[in-house]
Amino acid sequence: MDIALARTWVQAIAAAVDAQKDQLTQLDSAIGDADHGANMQRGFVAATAALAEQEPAGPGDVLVKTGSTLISSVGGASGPLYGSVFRAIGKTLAGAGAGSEPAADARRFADALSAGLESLQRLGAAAVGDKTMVDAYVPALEAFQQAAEGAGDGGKAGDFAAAARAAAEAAEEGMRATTPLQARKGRASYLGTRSVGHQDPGATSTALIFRALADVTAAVR
Amino acid sequence: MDIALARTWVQAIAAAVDAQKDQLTQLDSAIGDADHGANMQRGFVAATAALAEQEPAGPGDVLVKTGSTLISSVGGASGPLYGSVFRAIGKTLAGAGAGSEPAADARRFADALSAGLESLQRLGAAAVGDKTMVDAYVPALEAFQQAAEGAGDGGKAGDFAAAARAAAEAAEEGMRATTPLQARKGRASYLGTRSVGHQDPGATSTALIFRALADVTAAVR
Amino acid sequence: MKKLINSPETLLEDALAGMAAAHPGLRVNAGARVITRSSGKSPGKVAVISGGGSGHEPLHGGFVGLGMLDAACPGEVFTSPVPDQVLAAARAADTGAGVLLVVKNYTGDVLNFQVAAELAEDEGITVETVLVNDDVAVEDSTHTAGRRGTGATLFVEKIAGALAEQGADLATVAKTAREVNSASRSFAVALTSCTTPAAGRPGFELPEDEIEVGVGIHGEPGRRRERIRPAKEIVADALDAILTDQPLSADDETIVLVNGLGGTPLLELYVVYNEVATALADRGIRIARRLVGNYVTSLDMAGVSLTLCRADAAMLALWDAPVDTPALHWGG
Amino acid sequence: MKKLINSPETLLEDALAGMAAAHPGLRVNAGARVITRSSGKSPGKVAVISGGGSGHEPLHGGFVGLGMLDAACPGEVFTSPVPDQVLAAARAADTGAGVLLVVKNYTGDVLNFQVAAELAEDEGITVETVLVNDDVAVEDSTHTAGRRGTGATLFVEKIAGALAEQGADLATVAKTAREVNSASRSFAVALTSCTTPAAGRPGFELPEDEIEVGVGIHGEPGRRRERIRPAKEIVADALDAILTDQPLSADDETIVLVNGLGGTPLLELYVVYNEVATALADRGIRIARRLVGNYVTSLDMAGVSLTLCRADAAMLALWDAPVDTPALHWGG
Ligand SMILES: Nc1ncnc2c1ncn2[C@@H]1O[C@H](COP(=O)(O)OP(=O)(O)O)[C@@H](O)[C@H]1O
Ligand SMILES: Nc1ncnc2c1ncn2[C@@H]1O[C@H](COP(=O)(O)OP(=O)(O)O)[C@@H](O)[C@H]1O
Ligand SMILES: [Mg+2]
Ligand SMILES: [Mg+2]
Ligand SMILES: [Mg+2]
Ligand SMILES: [Mg+2]
Repeated sequence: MDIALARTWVQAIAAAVDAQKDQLTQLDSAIGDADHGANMQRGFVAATAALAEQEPAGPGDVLVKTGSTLISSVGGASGPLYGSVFRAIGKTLAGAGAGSEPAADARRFADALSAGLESLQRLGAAAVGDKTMVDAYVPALEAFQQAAEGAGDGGKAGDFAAAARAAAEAAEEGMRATTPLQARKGRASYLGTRSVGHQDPGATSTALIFRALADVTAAVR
Repeated sequence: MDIALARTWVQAIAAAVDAQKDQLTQLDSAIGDADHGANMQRGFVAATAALAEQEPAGPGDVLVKTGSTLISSVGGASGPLYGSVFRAIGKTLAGAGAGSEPAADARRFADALSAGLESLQRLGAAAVGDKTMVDAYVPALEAFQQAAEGAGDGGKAGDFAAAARAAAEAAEEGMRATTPLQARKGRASYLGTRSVGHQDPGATSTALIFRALADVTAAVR
Repeated sequence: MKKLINSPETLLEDALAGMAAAHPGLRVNAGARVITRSSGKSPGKVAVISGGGSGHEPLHGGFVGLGMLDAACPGEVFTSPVPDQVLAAARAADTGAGVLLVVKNYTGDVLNFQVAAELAEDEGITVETVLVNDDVAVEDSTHTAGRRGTGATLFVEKIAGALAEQGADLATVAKTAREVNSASRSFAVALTSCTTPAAGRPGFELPEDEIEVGVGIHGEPGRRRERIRPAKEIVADALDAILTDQPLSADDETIVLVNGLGGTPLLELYVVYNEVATALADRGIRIARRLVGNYVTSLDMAGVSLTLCRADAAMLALWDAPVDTPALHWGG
Repeated sequence: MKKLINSPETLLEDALAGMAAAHPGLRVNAGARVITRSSGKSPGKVAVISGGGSGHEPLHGGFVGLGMLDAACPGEVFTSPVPDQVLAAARAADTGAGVLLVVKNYTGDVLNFQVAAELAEDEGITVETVLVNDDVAVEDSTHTAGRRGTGATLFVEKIAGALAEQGADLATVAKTAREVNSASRSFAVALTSCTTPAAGRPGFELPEDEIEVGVGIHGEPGRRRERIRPAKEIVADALDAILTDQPLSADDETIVLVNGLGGTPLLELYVVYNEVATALADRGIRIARRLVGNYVTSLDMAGVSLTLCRADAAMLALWDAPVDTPALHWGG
């Protein structure tokens, strides 16, 4: 991942959020407080604006800046959570693709995603099965790691686009798998058993973030 | 009209109001404040209760008591208006049917109804065409007077039941005729032209009062 | 219909019991349906009394207390009190200095208070009546019932109440009350109707994108129906209606009430107030004092009324005078 | 969706401008979205700060003023403020004596205030945080997000605010704030959902004869759906839920909040308070103080929340201490 790809990724997320804002809000309306679409929209509009202003040194910079902007513009649960995820990803990529350093390959990006999850769980303390963004993130990360190691599908090791595609599919599966779950974290947990039968908005936006990664890396190839 | 008839009349009004309470309220809901049914109900429940308590000296007493009770239990526009109508009717009948005095005949009752109108208009200042109870009352009074004089239908002068029947029919016609009118008095006047097309609740309860009179006098005959 | 009540029949009784329990400063005579100050009468003080149908809370009971009303007599929902109630309130509040009846201009209120005033006079209580008729949405004509009384009632009660508290005599209090009414104009819009417990359903149904313009405070439809527009435009039209009826000049100082009709969030009332403040500033009209909140409501109706009072220095001083009631409290 | 707004995007900005114009006692920093007292800082005083999503007005901005909050930071509707905002509030209010952050227990609020607290500490501002979690409708377990913060927030802000005003140090103010939270329990029912401007339609649809039981203040559905029943029965169940969680004895004195969720007429809140007062009297529990009104709302939601705080003499004295804010005003 180089600067251009990092930028394009954030822009692609922004576009996807813009297109699916209402769906995210309606999902949040069923088991939350009906602001997830607006929150994501506000955050990624701010993030793209912030990126347009500065000249980042590398993809790490782009993503750290994105994370910081999310933290300072979103509010809600998703703001600090996604904010720290992007900051952790960006920090792990620090140096890569900057100056004469080579861009981050799939393995390095897998480590970055892994640092993102650590940060997400450190803050939110959610595990798989709690019906949160973690339910989409964890399978996406695993699929990405596997593909990056060349273990999946017999594909060639380190194919970034293939890894991103596998991650997007896994994230979407994880997202759909939240529907039958009873929430144990976030607002949906207040509904008790009534949270069952609804897809989690945060898992949905996580899937959208991984799908955007797959899209932009596919376009690069 | 004697004591028994006066009592039966009030009870018949109470029964009719009870049956048509919701209709009166819905009419008032369209062009007023949705309380006419409740107001009439409260007033006539109180009036029958008050009559059950005292031993009135004659029909005049019964109707004065009814009027006073309406005033002190209804509130709203209809309370003082109907209250003073019944008080005026009762006062005009004073003495009639009490002790050895003969019961009021149709002519005397026509005078009483006329006093009722005077009182209604003195307080409310509404004329025919203003879309109020006056629109039902005036034709009813005229029909009653005409019948009492024997001028109507070639019927025999002084037939109380026939006069009451004619009055009820005229009241109902007057009531229906309020529909196309634009209100100039009462709450409906606030709607301007939008009051057109709705039947006036007060004209409706006035028609009901005259219909009750026709019913109880018909039963007596 | 869904309401937090036990039954439509017991609503008023239950609510009065709740008011009594909630406000130690109020004394509620449940039988007579009269609310007075629990501090009792102040010898020689003119009594300011108001009442009307219930469903407009905190009006009127919430305005009983030092510096405002001496007594309130709440009728059934949207039904004026009966004369006996008003008379009981006059008896409970009169100190011998006379009573001012603050009456909103509705046929029912006018008639019932008029009967009560005659009964009170018969008992030797001196009575003055001020009719509040501030709503410019209603055409004022000698052939009609005239304008409705709405938000200006609060201004009349506050300012007349303060004057009475200072020891003014009945004629003076009544005169000022009438001046406040004459100086005040209101206009309201509704986003929904309201549901009276007796009717059990809304007075009118509005499509998802329409509002009623020029409504009163009894759930009746307004003068016309319009599409919903930005708050700025709704406010501009309401102010036009008010200022056309009573032009104000740049030297005038005003008291402004942005009043929620019961079902509108405070957040939206602040948006409305912001537009009012901006629009008046543009016209060079000064807002000397203001209130933003739910004061003269119409049960659960969503909507807002604007009231402007052109206030002279004396009125402003009386507005600022201490008030200590459940719904208004400042100074002192 | 019909709302008296200009656009969902400008709602907060417009409302803050309206608050600033409406309340001379408040200073509103529109850029930073921070509300402080216009009287400025009191040297050496611990600052009490709160914030959270908007849509709960008068909470929190309406509680800024003498004897209560020093600053409030309102987020977007139902969205916690961002850390920058909280930090700006801390900077604006800190006198060097430290700040108490009053945070309602929602993941978003907790995380954003936590980040802000770290940033503030980095700047040398001493920070204590009290998490309000009073809603017994939510099961409290170590595996979940825990109980929601609702009506008790008002109690914490009032009592901690009074203590800070008297000059207590940060540790003492924080300790008392936590005690008030521990002593408080809430339960709410909704008759309708609410509509956020961003969503444009109600969070849930209720049939004409059903209510949501155990709701929060963000338009989310409750724990279960029931048929509407008389107020007496609804109150009995809510009190059962509260008193099962925190049994009270006959010696206990309580502060009671009967809080409208935004779309419920005051008349109904009095009916509810009457049932609460009667039911507690039957159990021998004394109501020492009470508030009835719309204080912690959920936009236009119709419904009510009950909050009981078991209050000792010290808490009652702090409750009675003077307060001068847009939404609460008494004493001094
Ligand atoms: N503790 C947590 N850990 C991980 N994700 C969480 C946690 N709490 C909430 N979330 C996610 O946040 C999403 C809601 O985000 P959003 O609606 O923007 O914030 P809020 O709940 O504050 O309104 C949920 O759908 C869920 O996926
Ligand atoms: N000035 C008036 N003269 C005669 N009848 C009137 C007048 N004003 C109102 N009414 C009658 O009263 C009826 C309404 O009565 P009601 O609903 O009980 O009182 P309110 O209007 O005070 O709620 C109207 O339908 C109308 O017929
Ligand atoms: Mg949300
Ligand atoms: Mg009526
Ligand atoms: Mg009425
Ligand atoms: Mg939120």
